Amino acid sequence: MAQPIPAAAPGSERTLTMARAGREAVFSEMRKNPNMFVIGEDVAKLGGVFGTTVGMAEEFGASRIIDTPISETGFIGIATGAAMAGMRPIVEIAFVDFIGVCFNQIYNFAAKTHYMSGGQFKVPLTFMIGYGGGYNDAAQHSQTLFATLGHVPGIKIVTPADAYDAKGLMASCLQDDNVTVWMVHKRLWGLGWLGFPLPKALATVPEHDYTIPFGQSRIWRDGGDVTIVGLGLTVHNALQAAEQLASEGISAEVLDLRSVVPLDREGIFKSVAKTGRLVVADEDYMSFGVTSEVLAVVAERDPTVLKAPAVRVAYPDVPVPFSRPMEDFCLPNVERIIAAVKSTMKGKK
Amino acid sequence: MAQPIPAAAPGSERTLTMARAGREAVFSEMRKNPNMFVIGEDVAKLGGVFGTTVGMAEEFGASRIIDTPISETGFIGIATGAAMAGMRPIVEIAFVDFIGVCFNQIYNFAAKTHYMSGGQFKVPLTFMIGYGGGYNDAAQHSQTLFATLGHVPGIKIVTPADAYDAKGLMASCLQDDNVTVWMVHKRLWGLGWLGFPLPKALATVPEHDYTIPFGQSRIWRDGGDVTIVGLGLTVHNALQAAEQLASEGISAEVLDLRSVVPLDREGIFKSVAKTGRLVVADEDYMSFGVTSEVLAVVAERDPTVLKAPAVRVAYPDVPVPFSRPMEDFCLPNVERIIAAVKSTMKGKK
Amino acid sequence: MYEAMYRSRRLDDAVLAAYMEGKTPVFHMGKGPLPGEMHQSFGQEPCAAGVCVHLGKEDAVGAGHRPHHVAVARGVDLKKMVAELFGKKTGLSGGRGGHMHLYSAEVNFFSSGIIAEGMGPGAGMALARKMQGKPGIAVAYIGDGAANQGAFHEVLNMVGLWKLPFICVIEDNKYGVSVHKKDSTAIERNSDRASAYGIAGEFVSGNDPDLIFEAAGRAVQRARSGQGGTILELETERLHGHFIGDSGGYRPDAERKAMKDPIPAYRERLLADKVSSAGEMTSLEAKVQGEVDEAMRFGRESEYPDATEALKRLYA
Amino acid sequence: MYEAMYRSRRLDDAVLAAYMEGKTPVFHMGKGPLPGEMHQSFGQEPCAAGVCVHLGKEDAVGAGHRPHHVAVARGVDLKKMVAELFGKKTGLSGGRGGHMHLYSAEVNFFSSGIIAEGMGPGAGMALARKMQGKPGIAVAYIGDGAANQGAFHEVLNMVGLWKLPFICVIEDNKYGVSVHKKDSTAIERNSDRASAYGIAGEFVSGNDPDLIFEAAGRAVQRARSGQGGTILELETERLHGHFIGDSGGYRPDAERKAMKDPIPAYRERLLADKVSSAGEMTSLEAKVQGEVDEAMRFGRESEYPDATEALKRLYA
Ligand SMILES: Cc1ncc(C[n+]2csc(CCOP(=O)(O)OP(=O)(O)O)c2C)c(N)n1
Ligand SMILES: Cc1ncc(C[n+]2csc(CCOP(=O)(O)OP(=O)(O)O)c2C)c(N)n1
Ligand SMILES: [Mg+2]
Ligand SMILES: [Mg+2]
Repeated sequence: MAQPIPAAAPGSERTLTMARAGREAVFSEMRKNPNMFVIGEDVAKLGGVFGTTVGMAEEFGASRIIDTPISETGFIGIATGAAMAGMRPIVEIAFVDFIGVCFNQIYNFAAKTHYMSGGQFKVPLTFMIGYGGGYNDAAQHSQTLFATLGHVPGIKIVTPADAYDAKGLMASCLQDDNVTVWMVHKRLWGLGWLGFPLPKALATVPEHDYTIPFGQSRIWRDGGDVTIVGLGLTVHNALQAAEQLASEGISAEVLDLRSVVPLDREGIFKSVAKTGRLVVADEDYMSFGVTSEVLAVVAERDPTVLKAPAVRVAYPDVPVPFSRPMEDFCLPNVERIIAAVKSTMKGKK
Repeated sequence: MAQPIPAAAPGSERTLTMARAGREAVFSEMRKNPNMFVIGEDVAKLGGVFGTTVGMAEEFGASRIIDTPISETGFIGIATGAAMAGMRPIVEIAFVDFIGVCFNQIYNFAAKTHYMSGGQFKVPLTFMIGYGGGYNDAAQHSQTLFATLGHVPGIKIVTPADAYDAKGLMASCLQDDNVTVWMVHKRLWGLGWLGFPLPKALATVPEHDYTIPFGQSRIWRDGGDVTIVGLGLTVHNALQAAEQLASEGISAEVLDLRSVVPLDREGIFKSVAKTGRLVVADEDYMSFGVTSEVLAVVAERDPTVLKAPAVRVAYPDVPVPFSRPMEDFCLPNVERIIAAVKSTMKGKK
Repeated sequence: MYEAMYRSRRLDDAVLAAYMEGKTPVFHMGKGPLPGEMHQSFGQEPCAAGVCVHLGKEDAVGAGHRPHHVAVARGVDLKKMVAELFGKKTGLSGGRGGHMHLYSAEVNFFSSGIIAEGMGPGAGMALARKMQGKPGIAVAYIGDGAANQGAFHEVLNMVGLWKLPFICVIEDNKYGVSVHKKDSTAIERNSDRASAYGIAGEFVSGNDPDLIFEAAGRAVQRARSGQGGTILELETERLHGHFIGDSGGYRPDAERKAMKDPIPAYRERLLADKVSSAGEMTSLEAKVQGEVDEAMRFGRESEYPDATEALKRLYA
Repeated sequence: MYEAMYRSRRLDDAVLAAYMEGKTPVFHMGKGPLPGEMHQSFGQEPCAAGVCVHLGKEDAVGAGHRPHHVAVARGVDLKKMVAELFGKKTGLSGGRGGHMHLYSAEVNFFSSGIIAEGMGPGAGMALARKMQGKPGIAVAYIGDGAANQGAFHEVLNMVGLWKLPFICVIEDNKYGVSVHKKDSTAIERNSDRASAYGIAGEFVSGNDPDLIFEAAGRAVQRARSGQGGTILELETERLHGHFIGDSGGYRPDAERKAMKDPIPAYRERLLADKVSSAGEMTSLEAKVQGEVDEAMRFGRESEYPDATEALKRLYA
């Protein structure tokens, strides 16, 4: 169920980027757990292509922050075996686009080993993965692929929309005894090379450790006319859309899934049952995607709660074009969300 | 739109298994097109683990029926390059479960090259892939993964439910200038090692060549109370269920998707708009799957056509267990479909 | 070693018989008490026995789609293993795994059905021991066909780079299903590929348990003493088809006729060399046969799991 | 060769300048007229020029994520290429591809951004020529880091097995982003890995255009004469960061100071050896500079594609 965020102890907060907040959780868990280590390309000397591991090699040494060859199948397999033998690997795959070279090792072995072994072996392994476009990185470095990972069983997948969730969800992943995937949109992260992050992605983050339960969506904004479901960057698109819609007298509720797997089906349905209208915004491809599943949840629980057809604002089923006008046309932006909401309001008033 | 099957010229028909019918299309296209060749594991000397290429090495020789090392990424990449250079490769991957070792070469390169090159390069490449469980082959040899392939853009995917469609859809794939995937359920195929195929999977098949358009569903049975959507083996489960339901006075329409991509959205909606009830049976995992997309189609077009919540009879989101009682429990069988239909009929009578 | 070889063989004999039950007249892999694909180890027993005899409790072993002989030589509980083949609740994984997915945490053993997929996890278990400062090495079994899969290359490069205590055993039975090694592999000896990874490579011809034992001893010694990894390529023989149901019709008759069964040959040698007497041998064999019979009975008679168990144990 | 090297260099200079427009004060890869990741070829020009000069129209070339020097040496239309970098409708792919995905069917050229992903397609183009009985060979460019990706192993085994007319050029600039080759690769020379595939392996040190030209000539000759494939490993230098924005702070100062720019050096040699006069040289450079300026202007001034074009050309 969707829950408000608990307030942090006064005085123990700072405003952080998602990158720093997520890193803070990794530092904290690494300090607590000597069996935890980071493995991936460019994580040691460079500190991660996205800065996820800056400062870690210095503190934890090359034995726990391991630069690898460009051999994803190999080092994911190695990380999985290490996890089966008592370690707690954190595997960085900079771009989700790359999972195609190592997908077997993820879904056929790592994700299934606990089940196939009847619980004899645990695989406490966390992936840190970046995704998303909107900065002209073209067809092989801009994908989202939530559903590609979410469709195969045995993996828990989260994606934070702000720094508070970045830290809490990272801690939840690192403390979990299963294969978990912490995915973050490159444009939210606060990378050195994508300008300033969205202001709303920054958040006041408590210094103390805390976790956020899997499968618990977050209501960023209450509303009565329509539910806009988003995750990651689309939460911020939805919030902007909601503000503009408010000025036109339309009250939109913004629900952030936070977890792709497990999915907060109750939370989605409860909100839609309340508002009677549904728009889902997602940067992943449309078909067989996150938007499909969210609509299906309503259709199989009670389609009569819908006062109007639900609308999907997803990435169309085409590769990501390089050229700016073409990519901008495909992205699930504020304008498309507003238009979608208005289409659900037709007839009303 | 869903269409009835055109009758074949009288006298030109035989009753064939899907294996023989599909093979017949391959032979015919191979004879017409010297640039067409088959590449994969065990396709030459063995004639395919599933007998897909029996007799071809003898007729076309080792230069056009090529046994490969167990190097899927390698030979799919090679087939793709050959296609870009004017050849028309047919690539066999016996079990869809294996795509994890070569998925990048499929979705990041083969499927996107026509688009990324602005149409300069064509990739006329057809995959022949087997899928499905129900014979205790466990977690790594029983998957269906329609949605894994269907979620990424640039690939057309079909799956026949009988011998007539097996030949026609194979011909359509082989004549298409894009990456196409011909997927067949192992238990329908008529393999040497899975007993007799279902009688309904056999069909009278014309000797002459014919194609079946992509994205055109097939109505196997007309009905007025409920639409049961299936594909591949679940079409036959649905037909059995429909018969039993008929004896109880429930009239079920059975719609065979035939294409996963492109999906016959009009056909699905038209049938559901007529019957007012929807059950979707699919052996692929439930979440972010085929059942999700089919329900979404109705929810986004007009949820008010649904007189009852739609029901998904999918494979649950767990790996395929080896043990028979456990696997049988998970499969989308006749009993589950009947129960699902009845739940949609509640209240009515 | 003979005991492990003999145990595996008698197990495969018993499994073959049980497998055929209910699958005739029309062969249907999904029927009978032992359904599913079944890749047996007839002829490859020396590769398992000669290597695993060097291993201790702290070591780890990964096998592939043809795991029986390796599991037996590793000392996986025979009753639980057979129960798993039958899909029973008393099986290693309570019936969730099956023949290609045998896991035994007790003895750090696993197997998996995707080609070369066990290479990384095996090497990862070796890395874990290194990181934890614990003794122990890891061995991963693959076939000659698997040596052309990308995972082989990626993992062995890291084994060489990080000097992992890891042995890649390649069981060279000359075939990957129907494809002969000369039609799949550009060079004669996969052990020569070791030079691409800065690790040791050894080839043992003849499917000879004693020669395998010696070469494996050297490889294990290298791993334990920090000298790093080895590709241990073992010439062996697949006496049956790829799986039960494959007649192997693609193999030349001459080649088939020339196939030698390593077990009777080794038995004779042990007798000839007076390593053990005919009496000892027969009683050993009787004991092993008894264990196998007992395991088969246990597997058969155990209960099936509750169907709803299918939905449990997805997550820890 | 000098012309191709110089053209690539002046192109990269112009692209670098245009790339920085609109990206300051806070660097944002997505801003400015030339957005996206930008991997340039400063220092690696000899690897492209020395090889491609041997190729004819019937041959095929595949490059990776760092494709500019290869595309230029291969003779990809400069105006269309620059227009593609700007994402314009006059670009090679009408703006759909971008810097990492340069395709030119005219000259059988492609590039792609996933490591080692071009190996198979390159070898496949070689196979197609063989099957069609047409002349022509294929060359695929990868980096030193890419040689540890599984595709490298799988493809080269088939190149050896099927004797494909294929050359794998490895540009050894010693780094994969921030990871030095000694931290990624178990052995010193990737060309030595050729022995694992039964193909030829040659290493050329010094980033010297003339030595590269000679070695490439031998490799091309082997491919054309049916002797099969070659791993051609070329020592080279990445004079800038991995992509624009990477300061390369992970590289030791000494190493950076020792970096030599191959272009001025080669220019001097040509003058010293009287291959061409200072006059010829300057007019050649002026001509090339003119072409580059013209191409940049063309790219800049061309129109953007209609946004709705994004939904077209998914299928043929
Ligand atoms: C990635 C992948 N591709 C194909 C298969 C199908 N397959 C199972 S066993 C096998 C042959 C393996 O040959 P080899 O490695 O020599 O082992 P052997 O069967 O001879 O013991 C193949 C192709 C698979 N399981 N995984
Ligand atoms: C499969 C895959 N993994 C990781 C990356 C990210 N990546 C892009 S370039 C690069 C380094 C490549 O190094 P090298 O092959 O030596 O080429 P260089 O950049 O030195 O020219 C990496 C890791 C990728 N594109 N694809
Ligand atoms: Mg073999
Ligand atoms: Mg490099």
